[in-house]
Amino acid sequence: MRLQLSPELEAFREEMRTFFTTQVPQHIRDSVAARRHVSKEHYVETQRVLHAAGLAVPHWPVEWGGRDWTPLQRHIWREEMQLACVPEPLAFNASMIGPVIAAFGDQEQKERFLPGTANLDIWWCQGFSEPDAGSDLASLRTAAVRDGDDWVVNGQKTWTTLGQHADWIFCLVRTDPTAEKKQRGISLLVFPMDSPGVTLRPIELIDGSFEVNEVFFEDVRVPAENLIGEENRGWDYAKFLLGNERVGIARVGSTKRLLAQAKEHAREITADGRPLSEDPRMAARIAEVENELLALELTALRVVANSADGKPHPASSVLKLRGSELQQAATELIVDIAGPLSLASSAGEGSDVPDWARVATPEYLNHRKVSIYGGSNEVQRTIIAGSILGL
Amino acid sequence: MRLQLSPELEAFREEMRTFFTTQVPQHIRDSVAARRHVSKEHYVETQRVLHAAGLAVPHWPVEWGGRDWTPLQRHIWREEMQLACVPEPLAFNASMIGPVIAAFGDQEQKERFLPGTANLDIWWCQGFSEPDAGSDLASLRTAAVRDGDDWVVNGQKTWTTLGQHADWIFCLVRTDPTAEKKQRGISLLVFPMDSPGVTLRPIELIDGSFEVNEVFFEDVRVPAENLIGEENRGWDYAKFLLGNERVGIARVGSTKRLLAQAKEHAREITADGRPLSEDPRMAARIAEVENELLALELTALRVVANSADGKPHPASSVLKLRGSELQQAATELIVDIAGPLSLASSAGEGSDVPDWARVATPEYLNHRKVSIYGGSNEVQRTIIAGSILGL
Amino acid sequence: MDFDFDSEQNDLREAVRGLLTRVYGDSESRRRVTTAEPGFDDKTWSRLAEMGILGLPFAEEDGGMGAGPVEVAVVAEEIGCVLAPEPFVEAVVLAGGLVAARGSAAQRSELLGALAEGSLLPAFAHAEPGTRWTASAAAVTATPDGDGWSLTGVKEPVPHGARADVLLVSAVVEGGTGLFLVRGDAAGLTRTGYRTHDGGRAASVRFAGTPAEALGEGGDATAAIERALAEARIAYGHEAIGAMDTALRTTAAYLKTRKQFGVPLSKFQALTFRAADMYVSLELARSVALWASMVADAGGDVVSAADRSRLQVSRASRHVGKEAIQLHGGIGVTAEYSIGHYTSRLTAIDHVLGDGDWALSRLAERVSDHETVDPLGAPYAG
Amino acid sequence: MDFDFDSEQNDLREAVRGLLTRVYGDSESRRRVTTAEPGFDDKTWSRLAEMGILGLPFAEEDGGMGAGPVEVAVVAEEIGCVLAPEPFVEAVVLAGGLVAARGSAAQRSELLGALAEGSLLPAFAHAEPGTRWTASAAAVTATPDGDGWSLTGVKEPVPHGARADVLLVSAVVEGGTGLFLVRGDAAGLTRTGYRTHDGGRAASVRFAGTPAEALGEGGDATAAIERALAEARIAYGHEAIGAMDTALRTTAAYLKTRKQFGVPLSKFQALTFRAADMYVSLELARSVALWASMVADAGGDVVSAADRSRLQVSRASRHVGKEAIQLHGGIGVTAEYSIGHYTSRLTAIDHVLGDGDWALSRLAERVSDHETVDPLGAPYAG
Repeated sequence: MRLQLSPELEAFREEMRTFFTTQVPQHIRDSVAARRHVSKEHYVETQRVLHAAGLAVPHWPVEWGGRDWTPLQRHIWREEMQLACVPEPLAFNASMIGPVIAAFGDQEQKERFLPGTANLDIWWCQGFSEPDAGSDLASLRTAAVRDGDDWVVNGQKTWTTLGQHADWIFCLVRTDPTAEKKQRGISLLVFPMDSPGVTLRPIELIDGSFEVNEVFFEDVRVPAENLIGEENRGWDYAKFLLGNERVGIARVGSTKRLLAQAKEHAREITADGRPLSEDPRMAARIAEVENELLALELTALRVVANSADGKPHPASSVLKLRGSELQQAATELIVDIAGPLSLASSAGEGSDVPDWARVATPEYLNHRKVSIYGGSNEVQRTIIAGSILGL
Repeated sequence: MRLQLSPELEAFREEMRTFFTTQVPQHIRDSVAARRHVSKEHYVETQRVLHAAGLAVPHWPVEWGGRDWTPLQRHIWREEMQLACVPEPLAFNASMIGPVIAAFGDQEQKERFLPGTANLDIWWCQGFSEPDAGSDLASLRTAAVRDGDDWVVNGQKTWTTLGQHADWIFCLVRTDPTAEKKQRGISLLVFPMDSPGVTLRPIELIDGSFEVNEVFFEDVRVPAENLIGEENRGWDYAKFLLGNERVGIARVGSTKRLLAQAKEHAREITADGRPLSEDPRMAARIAEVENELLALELTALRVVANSADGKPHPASSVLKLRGSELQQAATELIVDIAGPLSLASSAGEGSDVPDWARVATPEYLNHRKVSIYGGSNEVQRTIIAGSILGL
Repeated sequence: MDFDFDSEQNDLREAVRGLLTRVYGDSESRRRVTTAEPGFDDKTWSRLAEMGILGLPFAEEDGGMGAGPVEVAVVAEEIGCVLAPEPFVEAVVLAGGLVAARGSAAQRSELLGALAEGSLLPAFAHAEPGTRWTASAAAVTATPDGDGWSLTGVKEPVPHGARADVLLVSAVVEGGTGLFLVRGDAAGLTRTGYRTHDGGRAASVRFAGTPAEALGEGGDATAAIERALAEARIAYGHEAIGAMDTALRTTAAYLKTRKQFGVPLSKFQALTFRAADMYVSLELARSVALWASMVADAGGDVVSAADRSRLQVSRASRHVGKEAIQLHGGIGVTAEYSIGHYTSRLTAIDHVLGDGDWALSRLAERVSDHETVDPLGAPYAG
Repeated sequence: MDFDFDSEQNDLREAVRGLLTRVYGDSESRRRVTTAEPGFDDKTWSRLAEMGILGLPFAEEDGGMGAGPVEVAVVAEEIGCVLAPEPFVEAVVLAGGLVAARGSAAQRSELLGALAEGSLLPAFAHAEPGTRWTASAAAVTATPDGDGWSLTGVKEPVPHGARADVLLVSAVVEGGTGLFLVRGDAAGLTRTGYRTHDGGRAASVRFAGTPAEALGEGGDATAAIERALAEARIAYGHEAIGAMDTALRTTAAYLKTRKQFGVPLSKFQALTFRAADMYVSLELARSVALWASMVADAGGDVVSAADRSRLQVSRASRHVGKEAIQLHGGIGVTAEYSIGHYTSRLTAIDHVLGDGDWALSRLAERVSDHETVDPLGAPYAG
């Protein structure tokens, strides 16, 4: 038991902090700080800056750009990135398909895809969810049938995040409909989004944003060499991929930043003739979320400090569940601080409502998704009850 | 829609209030106000005072002491009784077996039991729950086998509240073990607690009190005339009995009294040099429970105002659920107001800790039962989801 | 004491429901209407006028129907059930209510008559950037100017402030907060309208020496504003109840039809119990909302009753709004499906005139003034 | 940064667990011990002394083991796991901690040596009826009397105050709050002991011109009391974590074995999800409790860390304590079954030195002093 970071890790933290706050363009970080939607160009520019410094894919194998860091170093890297308002390397590339190809792809696939994936020359999107599947991912129905040297793909995916920017998709498809268990008979295919037969329909979210899409496949021909790993073992790769970097999903750094903003905004609003920040009940509400967030951060630290041996720490299941709740609590807090100003969500020129108050409710509404996507909180409770408590 | 009570009902309310606060002995009401356990003698004395004035069993048929009141009158009667710290007529008599005998008993049974039941000359207890049944009441196993003119009862009941004071027990017993559905083949028998073969074991609760008991039956012989209603229809009577007076279970008047006490106590405690009642967060907590209680009271009023046609109002399911939660919230509030003084639960002579602070935690712990007994809150949610939402 | 609607009130409900369901029964049509300007349907507004809804609470001599708070509650709830974007509470209850309370006979007759006919839309310009919910003005000031007044400052956000034909403006005067009328075509008036997240409309309204007319006899109107805000809070409570009712029914229906892991979601007890808790929140809030309207009807302490309604409805709105989305899963956060719009509207109602924590603070300040709350007695029974 | 216990700490845990499980592994034996006087087991107390536990945090020259806050945490958690009634936190961490911090060399040597040997039980007499959790005294006053002092006033409730061989008493002195030693046989000392709801013991302690000896050099000890209370709050946090851990495991086991409607309760998703939420509360609280001990070990701001631990542990204790009973059903409220005793003890810990809302108020007062909390940086890393 020791609280302090070692001098080496202190130096590492300082190095990360300095890099993120000086080398990533200020206008991009300002945009994140203002909670505006991050553009494709900003994502690409940032990831290239990071990759050039070896900071885009540190968890990959060293030969493909990885850094052989400890889990704690990766944690510090991610926290500092979030605190500095740096858009994180695109998860579909850095945390999902990249590690899968590095682990299960053949040499040719690695050489073909990994450099561009790390540098965001290829923008990947994820083709996992389907309209009738939801949390029951394994019941997917998109089918790939072998025809000569090609797979022919038919079906539909949904909730494909940022698919509108994507060059390629990695896609779970059913290749053996006769398999006994629905988890078997699934394979992982990759193909360009401009392949004939692929169409994409953006879905508007309740905050008016476009983040997710439906993707339709009609007789899409995919060359056999685009199968990643072994045929019918796609479910294993999906599990590998979804289990990757569970710690990052707590989003502590990002929520910390929100909370710091909430404090600042509470000082700007006047209630009953004094700053709202001085209202004892508002102060207590902020302090309570802050303490919950401390508890989450410490739990994340426990998990990373103890996961060097490769086994997931049981408390890691807590991270997504409480992490999403606290993101939601922080966005709700900001709406409440904005109060009546939170109505002015689409105000433009000529409005006296500050930007932060304009984005408050759209962000709050948008964040309802974080307890649904990426393994809903109900799925997390099922895991805790089942795997940890044995119920 | 009209807020005000009619002049007649205003007068009725005043009449009840005057009666309860002047005719029920002050020492008994003081004892309830101080949240001490009510003794058998106090129960009996109070119920006889009430019954002499026609106020013990107003919901019974008029010929047996009932008053033919509207549901709203009964509601006012009960609320005023609780607000005045009057121990309510014993539920096992007044709300349970009395109405069942009045509805389903034969004339001889009515004459034999009802007068003494109303006047608490007979103290009844309830033999429903069994160790292996819990919320699944219908899976009871206590058996009665016909032998000549008698039923011979064997088995065990539990959670028999105040059974230690009881003269008679009304008991669900399995009389037809071959019935297709477990709800069938159950009958309702009544017999004296001093029948040979009946033994009672008090169960200590976490607050050190003795309220509930296990009751064991070993070859208890019960004359056939002690069967209430028809053989094998006991389940119907149990449902009738448990559905009786659902409004009273909200216990609004009683929780109101607790909350008024909480306010008073908060004025007596000094925190940071001023009365705790002036702490904005404590005041807000009290105000929030008070508003929740108002919502519950109004919901109870909606139910009684609309239940004149005999159909239960859907919102009535809310009453037990939220009523128990608010009783618990109020007892917790008082513990928190007592703060460090709440440790002094068994203080006696020579202690400077006020009585209310001494009983605070035992009452809080004891009240954990109210969301379990009498149809647990999980059962209530099942009813709401199933019967009201159709899920 | 009686919690039943009478037959006229039930008829009113059926009539309003009939109209609104025809127009907004399909959530796509609401989306279409709220996307185009002015954010609501002029034809439906006219139909509401024809039915007498836009003059519902006003005196007959002012061109109204002479109905009471319970009738207003019935209409507001039906508005909420389908999220009808027509500004009933904003124009009729709040802006109209202020005119009715403080206007001269001539002003009442002109403005309320035209409002009731559907030919004039008033809006209350009261909120100011940087402050919270209060009954007084601070940033907009009024100075005498000849026979009339001149206003300077900014009001924002003003619901339907860009479209409004006439603005009721609160402004600092000597001795308190006065109320003024500003015509939409007044000089020195700059209005910048925008969409609100719930599909409504609001505006930044700038006064630069803008000519204005005092409402009624002038003087401090703080108490009248407090009362009008209270009546609007109560009406919004019913709009929220209607929205929650639909949100819960939609969610229950979804649980019954949506399958996961081979069975309907309604087989998952953890989900059905949460739906049951939503029902509990809704019914408790409904009780307080109804009661608050009865208090208004009885002439009781409407400000306190409105705070109580606001607190209970706010808590329920957040609970029901969040859970309705969560129990739907991904589809719940899309604009193409109805449920997210309900949460958005509930969030807007929660913040426009004071949220639950704000109401609780006010109640907490007075919690020691009484031993217990008697909903049928003083100060509520009038 | 390292969240792992080292092998010596693990050995310590095993040793303490071994002893306490032998004595209290069966919850009936705890009930027997807590029913009789003095409310704990003298033999177990002696065994703890033999193992060095009663001198654990004290300097070796004072007869202690020179161990740190993490070792204290390990012992406290094991105490909590079986609800061992021995007053480790009360006597060693709190009363002993004050002697270690403020006592003269002679006092330290005498009192801590005897405490470590198990031959002397000290208690901290600090709470006063009618006030809440504070670091200062108000109702008991100290006046100089010859070479020593004389105390007057009432302390209550004083945990283990009747059985204690020596009392550490906080009292008003000029310039603040002083600390004094009062022997159990002092004149003018009246002690009335009683049982507390969790099976512990407390007392009313009356001083009527009772002779007392200043602890150490005298003077204002408010800061030292604040610090000792903080260390005790942190240790109680671990005791609560141990209790919650057992309560959750007991509940999960019950859900697996208890059948209702023909199936184990673990088939009811609404129940298993609630057990999962208990786990979440527990693990988050455990993280903060561990961190607070590490802050103490690092010489950081122990008062603030204790408040943070107190808040998180209090919230978790209430959640876990209530749900553990509810998920058990009727058996949960009986004294014959273990779970209710866990809830009772958690409730006692929650109220003895400051509850969650109290800690939150303190944190809220300082929430604007920092932009973010860095658990590994200032002011916590020392």
